[in-house]
Amino acid sequence: MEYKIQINKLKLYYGDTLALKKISLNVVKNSVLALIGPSGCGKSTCLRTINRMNDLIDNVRIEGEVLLDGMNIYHPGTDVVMLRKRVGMVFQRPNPFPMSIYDNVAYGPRIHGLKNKARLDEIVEKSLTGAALWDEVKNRLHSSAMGLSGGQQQRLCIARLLAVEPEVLLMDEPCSALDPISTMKIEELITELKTNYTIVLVTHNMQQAARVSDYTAFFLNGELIEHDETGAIFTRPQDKRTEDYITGRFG
Amino acid sequence: MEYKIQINKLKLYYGDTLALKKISLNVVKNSVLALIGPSGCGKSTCLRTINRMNDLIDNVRIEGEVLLDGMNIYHPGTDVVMLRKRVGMVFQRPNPFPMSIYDNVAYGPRIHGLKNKARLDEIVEKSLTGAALWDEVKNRLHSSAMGLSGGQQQRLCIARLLAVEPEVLLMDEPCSALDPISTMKIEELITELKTNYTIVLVTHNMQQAARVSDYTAFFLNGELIEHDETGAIFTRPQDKRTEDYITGRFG
Amino acid sequence: MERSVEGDRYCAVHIPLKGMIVVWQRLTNPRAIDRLANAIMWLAGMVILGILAAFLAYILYKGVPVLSWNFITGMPSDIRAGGGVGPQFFNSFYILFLSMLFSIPVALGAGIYLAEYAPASRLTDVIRLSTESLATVPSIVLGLFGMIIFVNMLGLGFSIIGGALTLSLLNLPVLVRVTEEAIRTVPASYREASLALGATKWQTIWKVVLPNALPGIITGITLTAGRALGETAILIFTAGTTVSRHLPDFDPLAAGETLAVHMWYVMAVGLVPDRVEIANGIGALLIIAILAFNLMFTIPGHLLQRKLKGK
Amino acid sequence: MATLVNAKEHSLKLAYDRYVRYLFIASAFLMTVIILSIIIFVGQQGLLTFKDVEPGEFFLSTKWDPTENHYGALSFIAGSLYVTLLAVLFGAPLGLAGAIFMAKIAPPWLREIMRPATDLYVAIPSVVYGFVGLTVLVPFIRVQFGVNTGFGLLAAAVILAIMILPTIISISEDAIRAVPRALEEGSLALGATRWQTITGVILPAALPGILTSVILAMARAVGETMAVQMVIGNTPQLAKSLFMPTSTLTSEIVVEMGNTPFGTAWGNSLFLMALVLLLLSLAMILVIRRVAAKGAV
Amino acid sequence: MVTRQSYDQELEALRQELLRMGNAVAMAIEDAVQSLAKQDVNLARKVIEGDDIIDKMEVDIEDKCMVLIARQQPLARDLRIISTGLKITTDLERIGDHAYDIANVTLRLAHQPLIKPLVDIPRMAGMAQKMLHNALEAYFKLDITLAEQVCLADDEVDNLYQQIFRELLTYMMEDPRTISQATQLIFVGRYLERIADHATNIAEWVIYLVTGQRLRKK
Amino acid sequence: MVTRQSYDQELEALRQELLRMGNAVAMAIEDAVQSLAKQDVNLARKVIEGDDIIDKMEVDIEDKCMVLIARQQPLARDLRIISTGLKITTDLERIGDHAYDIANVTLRLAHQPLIKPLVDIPRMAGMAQKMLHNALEAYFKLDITLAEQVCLADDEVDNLYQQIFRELLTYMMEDPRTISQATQLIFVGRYLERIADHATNIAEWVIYLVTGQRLRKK
Amino acid sequence: AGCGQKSEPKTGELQGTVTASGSTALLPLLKPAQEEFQKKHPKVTVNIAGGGSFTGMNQVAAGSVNIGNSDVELPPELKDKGLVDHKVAVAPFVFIVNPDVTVDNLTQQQYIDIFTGKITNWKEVGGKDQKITIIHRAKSSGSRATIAQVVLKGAAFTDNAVIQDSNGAVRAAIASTPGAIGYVDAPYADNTVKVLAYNGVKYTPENVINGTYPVFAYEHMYTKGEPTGAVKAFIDYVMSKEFQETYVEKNGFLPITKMKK
Ligand SMILES: Nc1ncnc2c1ncn2[C@@H]1O[C@H](COP(=O)(O)OP(=O)(O)OP(=O)(O)O)[C@@H](O)[C@H]1O
Ligand SMILES: Nc1ncnc2c1ncn2[C@@H]1O[C@H](COP(=O)(O)OP(=O)(O)OP(=O)(O)O)[C@@H](O)[C@H]1O
Ligand SMILES: [Mg+2]
Ligand SMILES: [Mg+2]
Ligand SMILES: O=P([O-])([O-])[O-]
Repeated sequence: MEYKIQINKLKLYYGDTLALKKISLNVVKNSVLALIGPSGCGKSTCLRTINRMNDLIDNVRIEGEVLLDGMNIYHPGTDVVMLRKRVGMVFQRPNPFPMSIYDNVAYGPRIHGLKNKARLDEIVEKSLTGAALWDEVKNRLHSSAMGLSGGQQQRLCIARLLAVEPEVLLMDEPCSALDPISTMKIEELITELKTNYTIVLVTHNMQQAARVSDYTAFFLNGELIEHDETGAIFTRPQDKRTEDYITGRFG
Repeated sequence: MEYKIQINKLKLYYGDTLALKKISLNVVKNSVLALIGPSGCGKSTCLRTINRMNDLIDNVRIEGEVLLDGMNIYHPGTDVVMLRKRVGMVFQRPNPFPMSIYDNVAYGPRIHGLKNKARLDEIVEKSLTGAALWDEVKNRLHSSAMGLSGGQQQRLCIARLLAVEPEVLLMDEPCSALDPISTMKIEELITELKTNYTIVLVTHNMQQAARVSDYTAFFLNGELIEHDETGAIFTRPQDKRTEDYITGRFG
Repeated sequence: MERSVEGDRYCAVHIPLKGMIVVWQRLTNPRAIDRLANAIMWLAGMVILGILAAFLAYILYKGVPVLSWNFITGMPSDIRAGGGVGPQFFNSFYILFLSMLFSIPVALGAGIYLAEYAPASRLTDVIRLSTESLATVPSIVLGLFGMIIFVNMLGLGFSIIGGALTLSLLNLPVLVRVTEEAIRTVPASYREASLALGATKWQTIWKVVLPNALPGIITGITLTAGRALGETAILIFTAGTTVSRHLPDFDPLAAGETLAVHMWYVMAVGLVPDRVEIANGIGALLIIAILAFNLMFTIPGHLLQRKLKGK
Repeated sequence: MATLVNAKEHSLKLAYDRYVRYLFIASAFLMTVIILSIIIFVGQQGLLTFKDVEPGEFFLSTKWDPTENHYGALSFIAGSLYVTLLAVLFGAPLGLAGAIFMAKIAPPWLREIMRPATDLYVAIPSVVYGFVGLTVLVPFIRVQFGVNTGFGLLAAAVILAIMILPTIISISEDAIRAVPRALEEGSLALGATRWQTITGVILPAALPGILTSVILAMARAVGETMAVQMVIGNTPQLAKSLFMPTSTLTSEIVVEMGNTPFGTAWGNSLFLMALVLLLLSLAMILVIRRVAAKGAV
Repeated sequence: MVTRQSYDQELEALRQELLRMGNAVAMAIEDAVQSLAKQDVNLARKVIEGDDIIDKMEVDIEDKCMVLIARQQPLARDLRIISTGLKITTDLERIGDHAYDIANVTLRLAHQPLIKPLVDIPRMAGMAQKMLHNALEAYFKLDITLAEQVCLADDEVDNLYQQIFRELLTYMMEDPRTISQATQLIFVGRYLERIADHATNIAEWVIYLVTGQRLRKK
Repeated sequence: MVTRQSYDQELEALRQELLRMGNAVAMAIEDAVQSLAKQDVNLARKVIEGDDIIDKMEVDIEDKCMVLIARQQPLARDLRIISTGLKITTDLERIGDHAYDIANVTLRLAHQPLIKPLVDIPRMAGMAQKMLHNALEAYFKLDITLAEQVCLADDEVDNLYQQIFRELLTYMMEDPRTISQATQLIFVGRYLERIADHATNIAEWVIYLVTGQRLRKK
Repeated sequence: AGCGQKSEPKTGELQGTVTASGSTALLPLLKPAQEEFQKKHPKVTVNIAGGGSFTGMNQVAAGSVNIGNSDVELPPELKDKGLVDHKVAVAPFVFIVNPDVTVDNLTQQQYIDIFTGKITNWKEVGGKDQKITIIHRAKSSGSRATIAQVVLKGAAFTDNAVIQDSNGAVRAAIASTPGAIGYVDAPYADNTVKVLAYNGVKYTPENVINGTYPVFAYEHMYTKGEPTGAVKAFIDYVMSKEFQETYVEKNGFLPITKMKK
């Protein structure tokens, strides 16, 4: 089993408060890892350490290391912009840019310097297809992305990500703002994407974690309590706290 | 079986579009009725006809009748303010007023003219107890309600409602903004409340409907497709569309 | 007998009392209060519209008859009646344009800094406090400052440029605030999305944040411009009360009397026989110009917004 | 991995990103430079007054007679304060009512009219306000209240009240609108009337914004020059009634500045008044920050 | 501590109902074996009639499990409680059936003297009953040790069954008149052996319920 | 049309696995009865060894059901697919056990001549197999009519069993040497009768699966 | 100015820029002068700004303008800055009242009593029973200084008066306020107000020149050192007979040329 991401003894402080307490966690290449845990346990924080989105917040201090393909992304010389290109992120609420569908998807390639129209067209089609959206939007590529439904918007955001050819997809509760039908579509999509990408998924929805992930990690108060194959976690968790959490009882 | 609410051949137009298509639906006294259906099917609209919250929207036109204890609430002489006192409403996001916990609960009795401090104290305690919140807040009744957690805020909103002694509680996705733990508490609360109140609950969460309701009504495109006991709806729905919806397949 | 006196007294006291109670009950009945308050709010709304309408009607009624092509484009005369306000009209917009030219880039820069970069530090606090303070500096104080610095010390004299620079001081804080607010209303999610795609911060600002903030910024600029167009106190001390002999004169060192200043001038100092008409005409001209200005900028702003947000 | 990315372009991009930020910092810092130079400049000139004038006299005496070396500015300071407070007293209720009306009561089409209308208020030049005040309001007051001149506090306050309306209306309206609709529905759903909802829930929730609008309006009022100058009478005396002509800091400065020798005690005292004005405004800023900070909690 | 009060209550109710069914079944065995030993036709009839109740209990429990799954999205132990509920109820129902079968044997042998006083069969019955009882107690107390004991006890029962079988075969060969009766008694042995098997199944389910681990069968 | 593609695939996979198990079990019966009729020890051994595979299949299916419940929050028909899966697998496993038992009888009778050529037992086996086959087909095609036929066929098998039982009893009484063998054959009959019962159970579950209605037992 | 500078200057043709600032009282005089002067000299640009007498004097002393206009004499602080005084016109002042005032003439003493606040009702000076409202200029005003000097003889104005910042405003305020009295530069007295006689002498230019009407002041233009070039030409033009006798007089000021020293 090849690890795409290795988190080693990661500590993260917001100011003086320790939000991640010596987390060690590996993510197998081309698998889906779900992070679950109660609100405020550090799931999003942990996720955002992987593409250094935490850099945007003042007062964050990090100890330990996060390896991407064996290289520590917190090494001082790391090119964060390049890192973020490799490790893409999907957010809780769909956040397409208020431009056309096409421009949304072309945004990434363009900022990375691609100007060739034909290449762009190709990438846009490929990415939209990869995000299972092409058929729905191919006839209105140049109308505004804001006119799409929530679920379509979220898939557009995924397409936008695919367009920059990332290796890892981080998803922070990508379905929490969506209706059940759209949620299902995104879940299906995640299942398909994992053949080519390594995916880390934060979710509040236990069944979602159960449905789409290969591995599940349970966080509590900034600690990693349990990390195992998903089937095992959900039918026979080892830790009482995991059991209590996933069965909705809470100590 | 006594019906608290009877909706007869209700049609509701937003401008020219028909949002509720001849709905007929009865709500048994002291039971929980769940309204389920895909986004935009008219659940909220239907719910809001019961306390005439739709009055706030321009351009709404209504045909048919809604009977509360046998009296048509759309009769021209209806006292809407009094109706809303009898038919309380809990919203999707907790919306406590930005005042102290005490004042939140006392707000209703006060606007209805109660000034006696002792009586108010009593009502506040009773309502908070009824909303399963008393123990958590009794020592900080006079601190701001905004300092409570989401789940506590939602229970506060329920307490605020109980303080005006309604007969019917309308709840529009009361847990959709809450984490699973808080959701569970609210669900428990609903189960307790139904001994004294008639509850109509809109939810996107099939399992929630399954868990807390006695009856379930499935809406689709403004139509009432199926209405039955909850157990029956979720294990053996009669209509293909209901089955497709609750099993997450959708035509 | 006694009883009837008592009765009278009873009536005398209690009937009005009863009436008062009824009135009081009416007044304490929430629904009655609701209706009453509703009426009062309507009244307030109408009063507000009424005052504005009165002002506009007054100004336009008096001023519009004065307006003519000749008035709007003609050279002013201090001697004979029938002079125009052409140079003043030109100066008004030229000064406005220059002041915007100076203040908008700085305001954008500062606004972007405050909204996008500003770390939670002392320095940021100081800058923000400075901006807010600058916004409340009375214009007369700015006028004094501008006169001493630009007119005297920099030796620009009473000139278009002196006026424009001083006016910039007036506009700057407002524009900074407007820009910052407009930028802040751009959802953080857009920024995160862009950064997460590997865009640099500047790319994010330039490609995503600014285009989205643009309608807000344009609205803010329009409002600021409207206010600047009517500004008097500052310009009397900095742009002077005469105009260039040429029309249009783009020399920034030319004398820069504006419409508003000219209005003040003819009312307070001028001896020209048709001074009242000129003042009235200027009033109307200013109002019409500002209205046109608003239309010119808000409509494209709306269109832009619609284009961004999708139909 | 780097099929999309050209290394040279990429590093250029990163450099660009770094340098453009200094430009922004410089712009932002310019604000501080400007306000500091204004304060230093006005302050330095103003404080020179105390070479010739006792601070006590300047702040506590109402005798303003520079030719006789009396530099009591109390009546101007008081005038500024009176006028401002009165303007708020008149303008705030009306503006607030207007804001409530616009935000919660007016039908949509009327709201669409009222928004640009309030913006137009700002666009009317203050000379025009003064002019209308002079030709309409002053005679009106004189006739209606049977007073001598009609110039004075009341006239100035009324004109200012009108001038601050847009500030109060637009900011209060924003604040009221910003109150989540959910709160309103929450109240209505308890059986409250609309008015009970407005007073019981919406206004308290919007209070920080409303206070901010009032204070901003005060800042605008205290700094307003031309319009006030035209109707207040500019008499250096402490107003004892609404109808007494009096003087404010701004009107005194604008009336006297041009004809006053720069660098003399007289000239300096005008700068000192400007400084006082500046400090008053700054004080209001600090108050607004307080209010806003409270609202944020 | 958050509790999912009503959910917990329902789960507990499910367990209780299962235990009630277990008790009913245990009682049925007891009665069936008693009726056989004492040739008590009435008791046998009671067992036969009681079987309907047990069958109904099974259906009810299954329904309850289905509704619980539909309503509560059970996971981990909750899920195991419900799924073992579904499984154990099958075993109990089968045990009930065997009691019914034994009671039928009683009826068939009602009017003939027993070829010999029943000794081993009641002993075997006692063992099977004990196993069932222990399995139910293990279920009640979630006691794995007890459950493991049940699994071990199964071998003893099997041995006893072999012994009984051989003995009865001997009887038959010695005296063909006993064939009919002995065949019935062999069946009874066989039923008891099956009962013990089912008790073992239940015990295995208890182990799964507690540990999440399935025992390899056999 | 939204599909829950992977979910549907998993459900289908579950059904397929169940059918595979069903086929394995049917094959086991076939082989067991064949081995008995032909006294084919090797075939019997194959059946006995095969039982482990069937048992493992049961565990796998049960696990799969558990994981499906945990992952997919099944409702309505999906839920019924999974829960009937859990139930049917038990029945299949029991049928497999009975095939195993029959194969054991083959081994026991391997070295003695049969008291008579087996006729009724293969016939009964054929009927039971047919029932199982039909039940599985009903499950595959969700065909209630077929399932109902299965339920009706059970009585025939019961009658045949009674007949075989009486016949063998007669043999035994006539010739005590046959006792040992006849007893074994009676057991085989009994096993086949149970197999038919289980097939009936499966058919009942199919009806439940399709209609959501439980048939009253017996 | 732009185009003027570009064209090749003809020899001898005057060119350059003249800037002047200061007294607003001089504006109505100098703006016509600018208008006419620029017509004569197409290459000269004249900028004239108000700002007040002291603004003008300060600025000319500092060198930021060529000419400082003032209606008062140099203050002591500026005496040693080398400023050259050009008296360019005589500004007569008139007392004006609201047209409803029935009085036509007041004596100097009556003016003194009114403006120092001793007399507060028109009936005390023969008018109807009506309160007197004083509307005049600010303390720094040159006009006010002139009145204080010429009429009040050093007595202090009462503070109980309405102050306006310009002649036009004073006139407008008096015109609309019953019982109001004040003073303005003579040119501002139009038919919206009534002009009072001074000690029985009506204001006419002749009465000023012949010395019977003493309420007047000189208007000054200061230059830093002797003026040269365009500045000199402009001042010369203002002082010229042509300008003085047409525009100065027409505008209601008195030509400096007519005054006897
Ligand atoms: N910017 C921040 N500054 C300070 N503390 C923070 C910040 N962001 C998060 N935290 C704290 O760190 C902890 C972990 O937060 P995080 O957002 O990672 O939780 P989470 O598990 O994603 O919760 P949720 O499910 O609500 O999204 C929380 O206690 C939170 O309050
Ligand atoms: N104020 C309104 N004006 C016009 N149409 C409206 C309005 N509110 C709702 N609708 C329309 O009426 C239909 C029903 O809306 P409703 O809000 O009742 O749906 P819902 O079932 O509650 O959906 P959701 O689950 O998203 O809350 C939708 O098509 C919606 O677009
Ligand atoms: Mg999070
Ligand atoms: Mg809704
Ligand atoms: O959207 P959920 O309520 O299922 O988390």
